[in-house]
Amino acid sequence: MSLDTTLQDKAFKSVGTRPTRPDGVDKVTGRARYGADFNMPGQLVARVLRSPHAHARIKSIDTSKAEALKGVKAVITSADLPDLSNGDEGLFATLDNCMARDTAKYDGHAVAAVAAIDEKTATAAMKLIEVDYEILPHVVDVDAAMAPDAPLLYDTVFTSGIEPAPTTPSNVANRAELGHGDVEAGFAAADVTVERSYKTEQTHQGYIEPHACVASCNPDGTAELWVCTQGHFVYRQKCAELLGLEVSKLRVTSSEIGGGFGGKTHVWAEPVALALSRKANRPVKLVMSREEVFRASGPTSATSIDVKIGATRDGRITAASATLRYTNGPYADMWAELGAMTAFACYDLEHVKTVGYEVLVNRPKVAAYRAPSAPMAAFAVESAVDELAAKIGMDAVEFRIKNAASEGTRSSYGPVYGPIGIGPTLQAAKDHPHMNAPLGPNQGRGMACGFWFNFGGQTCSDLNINADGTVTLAVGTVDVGGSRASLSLVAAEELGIDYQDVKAVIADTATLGYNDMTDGSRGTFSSSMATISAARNAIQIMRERAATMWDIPVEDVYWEDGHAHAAGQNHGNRAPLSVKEIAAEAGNTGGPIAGHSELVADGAGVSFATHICDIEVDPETGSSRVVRYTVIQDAGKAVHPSYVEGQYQGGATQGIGWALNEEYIYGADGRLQNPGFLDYRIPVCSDLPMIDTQILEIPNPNHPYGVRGVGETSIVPPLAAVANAVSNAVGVRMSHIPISPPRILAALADAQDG
Amino acid sequence: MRYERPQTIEDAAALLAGPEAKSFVLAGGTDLLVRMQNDAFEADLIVDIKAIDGMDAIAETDDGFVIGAAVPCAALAEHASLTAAWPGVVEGANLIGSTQVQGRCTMVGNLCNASPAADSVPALVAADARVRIVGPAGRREASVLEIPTGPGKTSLAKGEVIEALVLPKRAAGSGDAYLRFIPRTEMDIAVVGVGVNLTVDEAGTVTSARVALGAVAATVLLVQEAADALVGSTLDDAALQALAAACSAAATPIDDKRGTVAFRKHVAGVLARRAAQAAYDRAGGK
Amino acid sequence: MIEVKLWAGLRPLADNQSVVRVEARTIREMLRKLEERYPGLAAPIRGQVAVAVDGVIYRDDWSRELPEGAEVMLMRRLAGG
Amino acid sequence: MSSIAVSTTINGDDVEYLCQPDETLLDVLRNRLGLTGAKEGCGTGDCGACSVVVDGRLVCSCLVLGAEAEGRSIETIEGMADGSELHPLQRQFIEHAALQCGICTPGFLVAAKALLEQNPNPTETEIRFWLAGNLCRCTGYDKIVRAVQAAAAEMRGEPA
Repeated sequence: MSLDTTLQDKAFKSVGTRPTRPDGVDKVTGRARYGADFNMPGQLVARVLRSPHAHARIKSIDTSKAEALKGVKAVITSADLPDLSNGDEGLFATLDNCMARDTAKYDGHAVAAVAAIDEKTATAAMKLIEVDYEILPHVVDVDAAMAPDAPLLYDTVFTSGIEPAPTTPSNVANRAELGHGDVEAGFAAADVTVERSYKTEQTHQGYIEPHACVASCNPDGTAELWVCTQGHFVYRQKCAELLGLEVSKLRVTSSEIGGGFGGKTHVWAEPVALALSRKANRPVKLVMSREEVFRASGPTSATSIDVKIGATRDGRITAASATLRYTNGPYADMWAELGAMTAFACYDLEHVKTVGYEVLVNRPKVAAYRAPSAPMAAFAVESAVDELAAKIGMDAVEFRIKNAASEGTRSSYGPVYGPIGIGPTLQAAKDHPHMNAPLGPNQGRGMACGFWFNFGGQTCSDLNINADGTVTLAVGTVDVGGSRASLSLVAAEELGIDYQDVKAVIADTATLGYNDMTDGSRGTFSSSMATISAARNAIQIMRERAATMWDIPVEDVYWEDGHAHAAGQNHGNRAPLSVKEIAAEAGNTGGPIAGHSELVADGAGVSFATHICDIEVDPETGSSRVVRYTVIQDAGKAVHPSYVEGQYQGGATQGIGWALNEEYIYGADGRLQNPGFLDYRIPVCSDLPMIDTQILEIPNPNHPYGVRGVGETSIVPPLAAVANAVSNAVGVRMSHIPISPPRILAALADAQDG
Repeated sequence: MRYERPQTIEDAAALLAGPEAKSFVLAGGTDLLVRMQNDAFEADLIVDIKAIDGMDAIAETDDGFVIGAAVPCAALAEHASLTAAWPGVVEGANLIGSTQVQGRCTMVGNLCNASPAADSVPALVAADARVRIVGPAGRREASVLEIPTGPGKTSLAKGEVIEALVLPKRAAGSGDAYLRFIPRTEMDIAVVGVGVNLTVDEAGTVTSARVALGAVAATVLLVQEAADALVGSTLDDAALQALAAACSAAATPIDDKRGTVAFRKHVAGVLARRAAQAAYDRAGGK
Repeated sequence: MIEVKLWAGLRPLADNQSVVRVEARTIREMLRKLEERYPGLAAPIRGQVAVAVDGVIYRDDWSRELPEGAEVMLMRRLAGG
Repeated sequence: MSSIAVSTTINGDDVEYLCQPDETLLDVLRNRLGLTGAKEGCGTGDCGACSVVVDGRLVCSCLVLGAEAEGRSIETIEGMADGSELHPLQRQFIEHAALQCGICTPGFLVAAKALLEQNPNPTETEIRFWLAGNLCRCTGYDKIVRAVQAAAAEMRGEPA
């Protein structure tokens, strides 16, 4: 990487201000085009037939009646998406999830699809497809799936990560162990120990825009895909691999995206739309219904977690351990291991051990959801930490401050930390007026910490200096929450020009080099690095052009405040040249001026947050209401503080919903009972108070401006903060999320009986 | 499928009595259009009754209020004397769905959808409201309680359509209230709903009462034991406890995605107490 | 000489060692040498690993130089939302 | 199933279209009239992203049949700005960063405008309950509520 990422000690002019976003007017006037807002000539409409069974062998599929229906242009099954994975298990899982092969593995699993001239015809055709299922026993609960007599999803899965390898198959795909020290010795040294089991239910990212795409395959092998995605380059790669297309011939354009939170990092319907288009030789539009979104895309894991933590009477943790069991859906991944890595990341522990089990169940394939796997682990650990603090009679914040990780601490997932923000967020919480505000009747206060890694990745940007001196910034990381504004600020900062003179756009896959997805809180972190690099390259060219215009050596030209300056005694009286003046002469000084950048933006700083939550509980009904909420999080450097606050507030709210009401509810038949926004209860406007935020800026030493990712960490603490608040309000430890009214009321009744 | 917009209620009834097997009345459409989203839903005929004269009117008569079948719930709260007379009925109706749904949904639709959890029905049952029905055999009246016969089922015969809802005139010293429990603050289906309507004398003694429970049985329940607990009392703690016990005992809910049996039975009693207190206060009981 | 710590899942592929010593100046050189010595590591190195160097996680930047005495760990490559 | 001819008014303009009897107003707006500002988040009236105003009442266009628009007056997000002049709500949403992904924004704006026309000085609680049928998954609603408050103050002529 050519970019010097050394942290600059500089006063910012643009970065840190709050200008309006470049896509604002389009979005408030209804002109912005999302996934379903695009059409192509001759476009067909697709519908996907989905399994009504949680687990069933597909004995046969008869599509003849559907194909015979007038207006139907293509019907596909797995035969039209042949296995090209060549031993790549991850790719095969993606393929099988997009279109079931021999077995349907969950309620909602795609088994066939239709493209027809309109939706009505497509729906009629879909209902004419005859699938002969042999219903198989199913399992959806994480603990039930681990039982020795559980129905098996596969008889070929033998838990990896265990020595010696098991000889009988199970639903546990992998066991992963992390940690350091000797936890048994650590527990022996403890005066007080807390040990408890926790459960969390499965939640969905709940983005308001359902998955939507328009696919168009041409007979010459070229293809176009318009799609709402967090990463159009990744979608291009996956679709090309799954369909056997040449990457260069598949052009993917990312629409405006109506939320993703990890759920739009995985392909679901896009390969199906392309396969339909290839068969029908017409463009195909595929828009999932809300029910399909819930049944067949993106949920996170349901979990079952045991935590044990010991401490001395003076408040020092001596050892901590956790066993984490995460559902993966039908395909093995690393969700429990991620939970195991993050579980104790906030603390400085001499002895720590975490074990993660990846559990296969008849639920949809788990997708990343904002700091994937961390919120559930934090719920369990932060609940136990609170309980332990109470047991030794220490204030919950003090106890955490005493045990917080800091620079030089060996993290529970292995590496030693550089400068980190957990201590400062805790100190800020301690000092925050919220922490000492009086509570009303039936109210409880809880606080909790959270951690997320953040990461960077492959990034490519173009920065074009236009003839009038304005700047077009083309980036390849999808803007999901205002990053075009942030990146324009960064370009303006580096070039020394006005924010208003920069226009950032998201380029399609044919017009820019590869970019990783907007995930892992990497969008602004990575693309700001690429933007800085591109700007510096453009400045280099502008210095050369100024030198040409002045007819002096380029070494004598330096860049400052958006102008080329002639340095030294010989050229001292030349008036500086602005970007505008240099751009105006570009045609005669060497042609267009642009800065390009291709880099790997590694070195994303880890991120910590501390949340404070006040809850009021109605002891007669178990109803609960968040009455005050504060988020304190380290941003490294907040490029556009309004959108940083927005990330904090949005993450907190998703976490509050997860904690209190959201859950996948399955019937005894293994079918999802609440695939809609009526009964999958995400927070509504009247459920919440204002969400206060406090941005801390502990610079990331690996970014020129100190930026850290900010998008994900904010969803990590709320489950625990809410649980601690409710537990404090009702005097009963709440260990099962969501903490719904029936669970609160049942806990109160148990406490009374006990 | 056909869409028809008749000009008279008789034409609407005639259309509904026609040969089509699956006919539906469209007023607010907030239940019907949701059902239409389902791939399994089929309809032969939809009869939009909103073009019929008077369907969207609220009339105050000597006997009470006549509310057209197509009056959106949002319009109820805008009617001052209706709200003053029947605050519980209006608050029940106004709890159905969002602001957007309020702009379309109707109490008659809520009734005919026959969901056990319908928010407007317990208060209407408590109010002893009646409906005017037009059908092939002419006109008839029925009490609201008689209309739903089970989840999704009504006692209306083929070709019958409800024209209006009738709320009786209020005796002096009367008040009503409706409370429901939902996990969120809005946008939920009632887990339990309680409507209480009562009249008090000048001494603050309850002289008559009706208590109705929603979402705890296949249809809304009118609980006589609950009313008996209130009548003759000044809503003292003992009366409220007896009321709560009667409601919890009368509730025969199921475990489902929205709540458990134990939760619903308990909360039915809690909400009954609170609703009774609100109705009593409105009646001028203190 | 760099000491490379392996996560538990990799150890069976590297003669059950948790720490492997290699002479390497960059991440790339280190990974190449690990792969040469333990061919079983080739598959995870292609796509499953990230490298933590003194606490900073590198997923793709294999040109990163390894300072003398640096703490180097192979970690699972993360997913994000 | 034969199509129905509908004459209606949309954002002040006379509009005629043909639609199927079971087609929603949302589908008509989006697929027949090219007015894609109203979004389909659920199709069942639970998210508010398709909010429009019909004869002065705020509704979800996914819960209205296209055929029902006959003779009515419909307002959509596309008619909210006055030429190049954004409505105060639109401007305040941008200035308050009240949108992140923006998919729910048209619905929120249409709903908030209906609120302020009926209640020019709503409390925070009134705003929150009025907007409870509009789901936002990005913002946590904080900045949305503040933007509505700011727009309301501006429309009342109060200094910012």
